[in-house]
Amino acid sequence: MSKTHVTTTVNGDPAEFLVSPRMTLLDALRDELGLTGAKEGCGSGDCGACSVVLDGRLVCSCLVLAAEAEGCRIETIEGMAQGGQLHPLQQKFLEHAALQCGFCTPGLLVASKALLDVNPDPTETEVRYWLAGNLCRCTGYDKIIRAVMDAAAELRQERTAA
Amino acid sequence: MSETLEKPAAPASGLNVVGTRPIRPDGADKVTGRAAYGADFNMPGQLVGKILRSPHAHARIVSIDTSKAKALPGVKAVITGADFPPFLADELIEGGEAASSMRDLAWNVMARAKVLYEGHAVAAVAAISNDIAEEALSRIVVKYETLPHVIDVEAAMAADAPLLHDHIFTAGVETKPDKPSNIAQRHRFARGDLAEGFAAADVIVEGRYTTKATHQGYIEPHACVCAWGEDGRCDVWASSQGAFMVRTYCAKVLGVEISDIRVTPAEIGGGFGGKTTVYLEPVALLLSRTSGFPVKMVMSREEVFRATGPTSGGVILVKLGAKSDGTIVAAEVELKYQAGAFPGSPVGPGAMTALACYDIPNFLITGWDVVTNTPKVAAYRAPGAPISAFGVESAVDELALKLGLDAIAIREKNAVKDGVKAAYGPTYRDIGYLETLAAIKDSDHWKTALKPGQGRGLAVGFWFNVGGESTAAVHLGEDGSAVVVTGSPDIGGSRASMAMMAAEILGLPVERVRPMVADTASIGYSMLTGGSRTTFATGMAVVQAAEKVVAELCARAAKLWDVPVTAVEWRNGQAVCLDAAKDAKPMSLATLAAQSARTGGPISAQVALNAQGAGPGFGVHLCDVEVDAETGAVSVVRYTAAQDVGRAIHPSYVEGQVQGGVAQGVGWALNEEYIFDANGKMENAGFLDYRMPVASDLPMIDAILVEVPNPRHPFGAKGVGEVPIVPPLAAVANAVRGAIGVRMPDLPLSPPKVLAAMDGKAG
Amino acid sequence: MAHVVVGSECWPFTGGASAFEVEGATVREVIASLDARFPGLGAFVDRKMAFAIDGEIHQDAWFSPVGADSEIYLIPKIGGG
Amino acid sequence: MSEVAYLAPSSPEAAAAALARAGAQPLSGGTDLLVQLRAGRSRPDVIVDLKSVPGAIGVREAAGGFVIGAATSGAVLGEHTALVKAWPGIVEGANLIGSTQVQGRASLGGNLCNASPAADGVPALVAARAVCVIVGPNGRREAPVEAIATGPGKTSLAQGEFILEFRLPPRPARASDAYLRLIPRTEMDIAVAGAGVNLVLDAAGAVTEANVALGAVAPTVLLVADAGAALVGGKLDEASLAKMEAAVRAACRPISDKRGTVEYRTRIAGVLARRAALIAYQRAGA
Repeated sequence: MSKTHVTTTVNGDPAEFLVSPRMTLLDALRDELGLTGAKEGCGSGDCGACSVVLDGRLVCSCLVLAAEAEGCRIETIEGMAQGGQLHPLQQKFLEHAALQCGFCTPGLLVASKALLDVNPDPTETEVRYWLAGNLCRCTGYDKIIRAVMDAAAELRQERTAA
Repeated sequence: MSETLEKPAAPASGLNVVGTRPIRPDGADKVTGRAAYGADFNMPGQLVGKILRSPHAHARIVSIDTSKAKALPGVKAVITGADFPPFLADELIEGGEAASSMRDLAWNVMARAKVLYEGHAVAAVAAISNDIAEEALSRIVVKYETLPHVIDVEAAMAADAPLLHDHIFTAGVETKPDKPSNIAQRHRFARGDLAEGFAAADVIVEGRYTTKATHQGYIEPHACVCAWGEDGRCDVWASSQGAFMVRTYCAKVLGVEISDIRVTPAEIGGGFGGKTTVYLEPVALLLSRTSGFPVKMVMSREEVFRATGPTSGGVILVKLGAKSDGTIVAAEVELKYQAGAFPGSPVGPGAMTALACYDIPNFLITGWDVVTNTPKVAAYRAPGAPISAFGVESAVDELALKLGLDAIAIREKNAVKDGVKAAYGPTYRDIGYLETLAAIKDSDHWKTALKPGQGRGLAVGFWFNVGGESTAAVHLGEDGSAVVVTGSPDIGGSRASMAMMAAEILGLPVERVRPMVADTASIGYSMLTGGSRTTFATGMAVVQAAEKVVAELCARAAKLWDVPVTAVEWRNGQAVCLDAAKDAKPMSLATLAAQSARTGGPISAQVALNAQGAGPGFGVHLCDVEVDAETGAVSVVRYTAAQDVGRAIHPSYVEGQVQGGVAQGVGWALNEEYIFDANGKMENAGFLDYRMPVASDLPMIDAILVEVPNPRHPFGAKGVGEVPIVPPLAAVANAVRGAIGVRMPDLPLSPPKVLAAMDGKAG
Repeated sequence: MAHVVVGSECWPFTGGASAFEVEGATVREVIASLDARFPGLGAFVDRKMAFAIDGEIHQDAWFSPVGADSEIYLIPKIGGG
Repeated sequence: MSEVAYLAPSSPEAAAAALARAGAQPLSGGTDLLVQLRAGRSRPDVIVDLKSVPGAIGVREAAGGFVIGAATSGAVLGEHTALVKAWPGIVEGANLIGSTQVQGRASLGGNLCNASPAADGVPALVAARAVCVIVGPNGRREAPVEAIATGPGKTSLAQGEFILEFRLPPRPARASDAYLRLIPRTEMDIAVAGAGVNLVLDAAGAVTEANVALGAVAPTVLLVADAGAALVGGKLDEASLAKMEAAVRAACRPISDKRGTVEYRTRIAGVLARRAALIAYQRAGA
């Protein structure tokens, strides 16, 4: 099968790979680049476990062709912690016990970060609707929502402090 | 060995670790994407395995032609049921959900003469790529002779129903039937005189309630990588609730030695009971043996819905008789549960739990286990209990309305307590049901009035909780840190509780204890993680192993001080010399560990046990809903769940279990259901139309932890994971009854049904 | 003598009888007594049933002690999610 | 196995030429196409990504009206303040397609050409009387939005044709629109029924122009003239609303399926149209 050469930036570093035209970005990340933090829960864009940020937009990587990523900036869960330091969202997820099995967690973290990047002071309702595309079957969402609100508050403080 | 710890529960005071909320030891891996789940592992040279599934709900397999698939370049193996060892006689094996039928398991993994549900596996291929594997599947020619199918449980019980199996004769009836039937078994639990009881009743309510089949809905699809060595030694990497269960089942299905299979547990992305059996592993192993390469298999979400889980759809008939003061004097409950393609619905536990919260002198509970042309049901959180509780708790709500009693009063009046004989037999000990009712009565939620247009519902639930076989090892490092090894996959944070219990006994900070879940060759046998047994039973093994380590530490200190071991005591991580004559400074665990080589060698201990005496759990749930009068859309606006948890080892994860169970129950009540077309094909095999609750569907869920310690656990723990899914179905339905003034007996309470019910009332 | 109560699962062996007195100081001995009284019941109980001895459930536990006048309910083994 | 090719043409002509090839399938946001590819419901030989075609992405104002690139994602539409102010109904329709993640990709052009009767993005576009600019091998043509879908999964586009952009009419001072749909959950579902209402008012607040379009109650999105007419001249008094609701229900020709029954869809369409009309009226500054 004819393969396409794709050049991207993943978590700030250049990344190239060969893909077949039908291959999704999710499969390219997992199988070609070995970045297995993004998960496949459904393959139809209904669970959000494969969430990544593509050129600044939150997307389901299972609904993007790898070939479409040519020249794009891709951010995945693997790039969230910086220099051995967990991102405040990751830290709050741990403190609030906002995960049980943890399978949906990378997608929820990527989606939550995308929310706080555009809306640093979301209401509970705004958080719930923004995250409606990220299914979690373990937690009932309660602790996840609290963790995101708490992380948002901490990030606001950091900003004002800075 | 089998033992029951009779020591009293440790007092809440004097505990340094248990009851606190440390960060879970596996947390960093899970928030950074490093944690490796079933599909995140690869072996060099692995092939892609795929399964061909039946398009028919019920059909005879006339022939399977795999030649065109085998001829396709890149295809390394093609197998069918004929390639598996045959099962002439049935055989029961332990290891999973109590005893399972070997033959049924094997036939579910790969169909033999007949396909029994849409999605039933009929053949499998292994190829060098996903595309080639899919192409190969499309080249397998299966000739079917379709047969009439049956999905509705009552239709399947009818005398003229299409028969799934000709070897099933209804068990549990006085005389063995002479004709085969879809009714695999009848369960009965009875006490007193039913006729007398109803005769003495001032008020009688009767109802017929139904629930639909629902799926566990774990977000991680089943996945495994299997390698069959030329020497017959096999390696399995799989996501499951029990690596030893996978080992036993694979060995039996494939007819090999248990010790030839090593199963390494991957991180598991949710199970809820649905990963207490095998689907892919034996197939992947056989493909590996046939091809000579490792084989990786990952289910699609559609396959997960069509071929795994779900739990039963059921019919619940309830008749209750009570005195005018609310005392229930008679109860008759009949349960009809879909088992799916093979016997084994959870109607047994459904029947045993149905009246477990009530002290009723006269009752008869009958349960029917019925095979249907749907996927073989798998355990789902408190298997069977939510279904019977939906009927009984709706009926109790009706009774309360008739008698003008409030939802708590009628339950208090009939509540079971210590010394009362449970409807399923045993006499209760150390239960916290009344305390849990009191906690709700005392809650801000119960005391807050409803807004106009809202309805409030209350329901209660019960689960036995179980113990069982577990092995745990505790090893000290020479620097005084510790490793805790168990064979119990961590599906909800149990590594945290294991580390905490060990740290409590050893007197170490929890950060210095690293908990691991070992593969089947590296730790002794442990039953699967399920039935809310792990913190109780495996926790008991961890505690006893830690106590052995402490005993050894004291012995080493005694040697060093040259005193009898009886003169040494362990206090807060230090050996203390009781012999005043010796002016001996206490020795820390670290000091003793550092000297272990010179004092007798490494310090470590392993305990294998079969824990008995798990404490039963009770939950009381309170739910407020709003109903859109023009569309019938129901929204849950407030929810509070109280539960007796014995003692919460890590309160945050106990709350999480409660909140997660509530969310699953609310989904079951409002939107989740298997929808089949006229041909018995599932119409909504995906997360789009199988509607699990999303974040915006739910309010915060208040969890109230009631702690009535279980004296048979060193820290008083009771299982917590099952109970929370039992009350929500009825709690939501009772709330909708309150909001619209009409009883809705058929789940799910989807908008069209609710609107129709409101019309019925208006008209 | 321990007081044993069985449910419908065991009726095919007991011919419908559901309560009787049996000898035995351990679960294993009780199983033996049951089998002696109703041939086949022992193996069935051992495989399928749990022992609720004076209110405490014992599964696959041959050596759990049984008191002189313990009350034993045989209930289906319990699994869970 | 069939060889598949992926093309990302950079001019309308090149795109039309690529789409003219046998087995060519246009790709916009891809949120429907990738699901169909995976399920094997679509087996194209050539996937033609339209997002590189100039004009396919973005929102601009021309001749007093807005022009929306057909491949523009819902997220981009939602961030366009002027568009949201003038056409809140069109934007809320587009923003109801799937999750936040799907919003990052899904487009009105894809939503329309996927030709689902339940497409959330379409009713408000129809009620807006939006016009599609279609590019094909024989050049450009224009067509009203409601002329594109001819039935579930079917469109009137010829081989090689694709929608480049949508043109919206100029917006008078007191005018607005709204779109509502009903789903069993609060998010992530396909509409059981949907209604888009677009109103223009005079200085006194009386309706001078009204368009009502319905989703998921017929093989294609319906523009219900009688329903619109029922609202013209009045100020959404109960009588005109009741008349509009009746006209809506009379126009419904739904099916019963796993997502809803004929009776339920018909009834809900009326409820939604009434609610949407009231919202649009409010927004128009009545």
